[in-house]
Amino acid sequence: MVTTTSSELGAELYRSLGLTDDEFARIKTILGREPNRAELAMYSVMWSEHCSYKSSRIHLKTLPSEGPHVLVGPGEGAGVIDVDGVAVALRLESHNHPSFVEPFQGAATGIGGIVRDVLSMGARPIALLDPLRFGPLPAEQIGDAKVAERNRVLVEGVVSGISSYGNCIGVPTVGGEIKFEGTYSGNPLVNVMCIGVAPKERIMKARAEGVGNKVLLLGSTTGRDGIGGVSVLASATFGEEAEALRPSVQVGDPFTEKLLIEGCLRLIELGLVVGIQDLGGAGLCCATSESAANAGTGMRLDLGQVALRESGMEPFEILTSESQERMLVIVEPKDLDAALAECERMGLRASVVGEVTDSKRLEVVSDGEVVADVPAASLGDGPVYDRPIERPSWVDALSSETIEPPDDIEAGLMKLIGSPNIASKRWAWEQYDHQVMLGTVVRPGADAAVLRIPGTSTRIAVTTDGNGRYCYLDPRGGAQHSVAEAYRNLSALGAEPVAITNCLNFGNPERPEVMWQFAEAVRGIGEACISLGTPVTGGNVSFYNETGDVAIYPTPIIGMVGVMPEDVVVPGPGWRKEGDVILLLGATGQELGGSEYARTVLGKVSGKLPALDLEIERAVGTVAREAIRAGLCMSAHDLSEGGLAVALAEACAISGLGAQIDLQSETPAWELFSESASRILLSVSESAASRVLEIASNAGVPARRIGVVSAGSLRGPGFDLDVAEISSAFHQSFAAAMGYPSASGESSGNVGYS
Amino acid sequence: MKFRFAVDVMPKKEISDPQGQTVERALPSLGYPGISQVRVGKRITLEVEADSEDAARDLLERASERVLSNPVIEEFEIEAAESSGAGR
Amino acid sequence: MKFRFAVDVMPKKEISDPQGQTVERALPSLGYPGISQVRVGKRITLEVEADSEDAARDLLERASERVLSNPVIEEFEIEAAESSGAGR
Amino acid sequence: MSSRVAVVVFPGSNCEQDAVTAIEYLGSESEYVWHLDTDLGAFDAVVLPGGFAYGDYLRTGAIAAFSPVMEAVRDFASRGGPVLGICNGFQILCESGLLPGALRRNAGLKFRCVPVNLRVETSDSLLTSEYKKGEVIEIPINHFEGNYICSSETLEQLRGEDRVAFRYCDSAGALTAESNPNGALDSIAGILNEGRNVLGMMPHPERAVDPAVGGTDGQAILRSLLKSLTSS
Ligand SMILES: Nc1ncnc2c1ncn2[C@@H]1O[C@H](COP(=O)(O)OP(=O)(O)O)[C@@H](O)[C@H]1O
Ligand SMILES: [Mg+2]
Repeated sequence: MVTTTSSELGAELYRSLGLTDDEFARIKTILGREPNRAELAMYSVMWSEHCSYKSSRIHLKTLPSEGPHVLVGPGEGAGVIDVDGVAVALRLESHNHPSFVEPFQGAATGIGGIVRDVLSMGARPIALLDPLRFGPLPAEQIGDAKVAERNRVLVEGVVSGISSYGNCIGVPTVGGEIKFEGTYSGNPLVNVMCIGVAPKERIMKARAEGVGNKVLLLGSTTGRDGIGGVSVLASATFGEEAEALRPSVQVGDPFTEKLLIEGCLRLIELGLVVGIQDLGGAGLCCATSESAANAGTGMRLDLGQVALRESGMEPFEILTSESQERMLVIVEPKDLDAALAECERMGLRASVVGEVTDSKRLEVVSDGEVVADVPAASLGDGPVYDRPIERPSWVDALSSETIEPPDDIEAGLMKLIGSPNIASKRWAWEQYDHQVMLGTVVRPGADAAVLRIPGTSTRIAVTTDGNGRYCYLDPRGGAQHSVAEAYRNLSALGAEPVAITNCLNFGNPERPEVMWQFAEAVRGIGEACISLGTPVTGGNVSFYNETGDVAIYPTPIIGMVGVMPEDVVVPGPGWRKEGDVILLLGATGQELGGSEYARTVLGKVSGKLPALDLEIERAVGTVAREAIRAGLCMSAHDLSEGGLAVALAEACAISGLGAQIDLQSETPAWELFSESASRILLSVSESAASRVLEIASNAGVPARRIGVVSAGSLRGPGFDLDVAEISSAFHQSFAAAMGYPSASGESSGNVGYS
Repeated sequence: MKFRFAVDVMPKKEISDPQGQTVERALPSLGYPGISQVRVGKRITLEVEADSEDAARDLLERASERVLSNPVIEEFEIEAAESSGAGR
Repeated sequence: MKFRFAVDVMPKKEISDPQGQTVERALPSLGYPGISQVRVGKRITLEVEADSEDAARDLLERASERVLSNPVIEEFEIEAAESSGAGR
Repeated sequence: MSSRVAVVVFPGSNCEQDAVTAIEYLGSESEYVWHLDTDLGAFDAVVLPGGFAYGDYLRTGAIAAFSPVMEAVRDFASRGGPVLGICNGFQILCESGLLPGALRRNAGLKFRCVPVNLRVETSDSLLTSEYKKGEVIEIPINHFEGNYICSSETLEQLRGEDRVAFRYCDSAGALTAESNPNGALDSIAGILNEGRNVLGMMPHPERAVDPAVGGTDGQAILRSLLKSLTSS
């Protein structure tokens, strides 16, 4: 029997744990008594925003999650889609705050977490992507030099952390983004995406089936990591000492992660696994209660069997510890010895920490005493809030501003192509092993990555996209644009987009303005996904991204997967041959609101977003796909930030070839810098041009010839730029802004932390 | 004047040290039993030009805090180098 | 009985140390002038279970020579831990 | 019976599957050997693949060098059997003393995953016989610790005995500072043992076998190895 003295659990205590009076009352109703310390800790972490999605749930429910490819939708460790008979798992998650506190370890452990999510589906992780957002670098000379230097150190640390962890576990990092805006100086975004594969019939779920089955804890020892939130519960005797022992930062152990990957997959392959669950937020408490609740069973957990890293840990600490590199596996008693022996052989720590019961309760014992006893499902069945929403008035003021294009096209173009936002991120992705597993057919640096799916003749294309600036000006429209851009990126490789996952980075949901941004963005994502035929397989919400009380730009990141037959030759973004004809699919309007040009050259974040017609987006993508798959395209590149000007310059910088452009327009500057949506740039051989134009016209998609590929320079109305100049700006600016003047990352190097 | 120092930078007590743990788990099978509490850090030896040892130490103290160590996860200690021979 | 030690592993004198050089080059611009001869090595702290300090040191000597350092590029030195506080 | 290649797997290896795939692409077979195994009797060649054995903790290759299997590899090599160490495998061979020298942190202090040009310095070995001396090939590197170093006597020996297998170079075959990706002594990318049957190299030939994912310039190394089996 659990005993509690109600006096020790005053209102002050539960409130300091983040529980409201109503929530506490609800806990008492569930238990029929007062919770004890350990139970209070369990509810407080499980009912936190991070674990319970209590503010976002009612909105997320509206997202379309069904489609012909979807095998497992939202709610599991990762979404799973069917790609040519093989299960492909995908998931995107944030690790923003830990990465701000300690960029290297924060980003590293972020990779560890997302990999275990995918592993928990029984899938082998095969690719990582890293959409990142930081404040401006010193080179941009926007804002405070000291802050800019700190931003640079953050980029350096995050990229090193991803490199260190991802490379060590042997999962290639094949894509991502790095973008800079002032809003992220005090709150960078470190989102990470993982893709995994498994035979369809081997997809696992977090279910603790089978009364009497054994519960195994695999991997690292359990320490006092990540229990800051409930540390007020430390009993007075341990209090001070424990405080000193509580790490503020978790250190990644990629070696143990690699052992976990191989160990778990091996146990699954041997048929020894009934259910499997990763330990993430809320640690053991979450993994045990969730897997029991999912199966309608209960679980008895003996804390004495948990391998601890430190002595004197209290039950609530063991239960809520977020120590990294741990997995929970359910095995039948008859398989226990085999499972333990296999772990031993592989050098993976494993201990039996509990047993599945029919009580539907999570019973926790320590030293033979029951220290917690709660209905398993109640922990995951937290409160749900419909938080107040209010459209802020500044939105209208901002969007009514107008933006004019530059008079000096050359200066505008050079400034954009050499800005850290646009310039090549080679300096970062060269630090990532993007080749291991021999599956990377299209490497970083293109519009998306293309990967083999072993055992099939199908390949997948993957990209991450998000435009916080657009979402700040118009969260619903901006979110639609983000989905559309991802769709366009995949189409530009000839892939058919089939599903998305997402990570929604927002401010404090208790503020009606932020909640409005959130609701609008979710609505926009849902609308776009329905129109584009890409259901939402899952996602992650990161609230409370604020500096002081200023929220970051609302930043939904979309991770999208597309498919294509293996015989499609991906043309790539760079020109191929002099004399090829340059075609532009899609129509261009005078639309510079929220544009890269407005931000980087004019220093403005304002205006009305470009119009977006999702049916047109789909049609443009379809035309590009058809032309690419028919082998008609020599190059293909989507238009997004910086419009046609940047797309042309990139095609030159990547290939070393030039272009002779004739826009047949009175207003070439508008044509070049406008960020009108739904456009793709193609180059085709002279003989193929008419066929591509015909495909477009049959589909009702505007398409026109805008020039030819040439040598040496990028030339057109009002501009004549040396390709070498464009190329060095594009290839070297980011490395230079990071303090590595030669592109190779070979130079002096930087050190220092603060 | 030049003063020689060594700066020892170790992971903080409360921070886990996977490297040390892995070495510790491996050592017995390599034939070295009975070794525990392994922690792996950095040792940096250097010379400081200053008017006095105190001034040198003072500068180094600041450099250690800001550059040579990462105060979020590491702690450091400065030794006058005479007490150590390695790497001189 | 348990004995505490620290093993300092430094790059050999005659071998260049790119990491040390990079730190050295960076320090002046970060506001720490006058620091030279920077060399970056490892410090490993640990406990050895043995009957006597001599036996412990002996075991550690062998482990350091074969495992904790690479004699091609590094040299090591063993200190009884009382002379150091970091990382305990 | 077709000859067999052992691909040794240490805890934390991560390129073992790639080695198997590449060998298979060239029409041969290979088999994993776990680091605790001590018998290589059934094999005709041994590959130590790339990756991060023991996470590269302490020093790259340091802990793996003491794995039980390494005694068997030593025996196998001393009997003249072909042994190829790729990247982490090269580091392990150096740490275990099967090859001289050591691999330190890249001079630029960054991990690098890039294609590099290599000049083939000798075709006189079981593992480079399919190349022409002086040929320039392109193979990716993928490492943080590839900066080769050894004593001046060792260097003399390596040069004098024609034991440098590959050097980093530019596309024309010239040894320049810019084309040395990690600061390696004398631009050394790969070396042979005295018996010329053990090759350690930092670049990843298995990543340059299938044209769909990285070219074909690495094929000849694996083909040399496979040929040495059928001819012996
Ligand atoms: N952090 C990163 N990690 C890996 N690859 C990256 C990263 N940032 C950029 N890339 C690569 O550069 C490509 C171009 O980036 P970007 O211009 O942001 O893409 P988009 O085409 O979506 O505008 C990406 O598709 C990716 O391959
Ligand atoms: Mg693109």
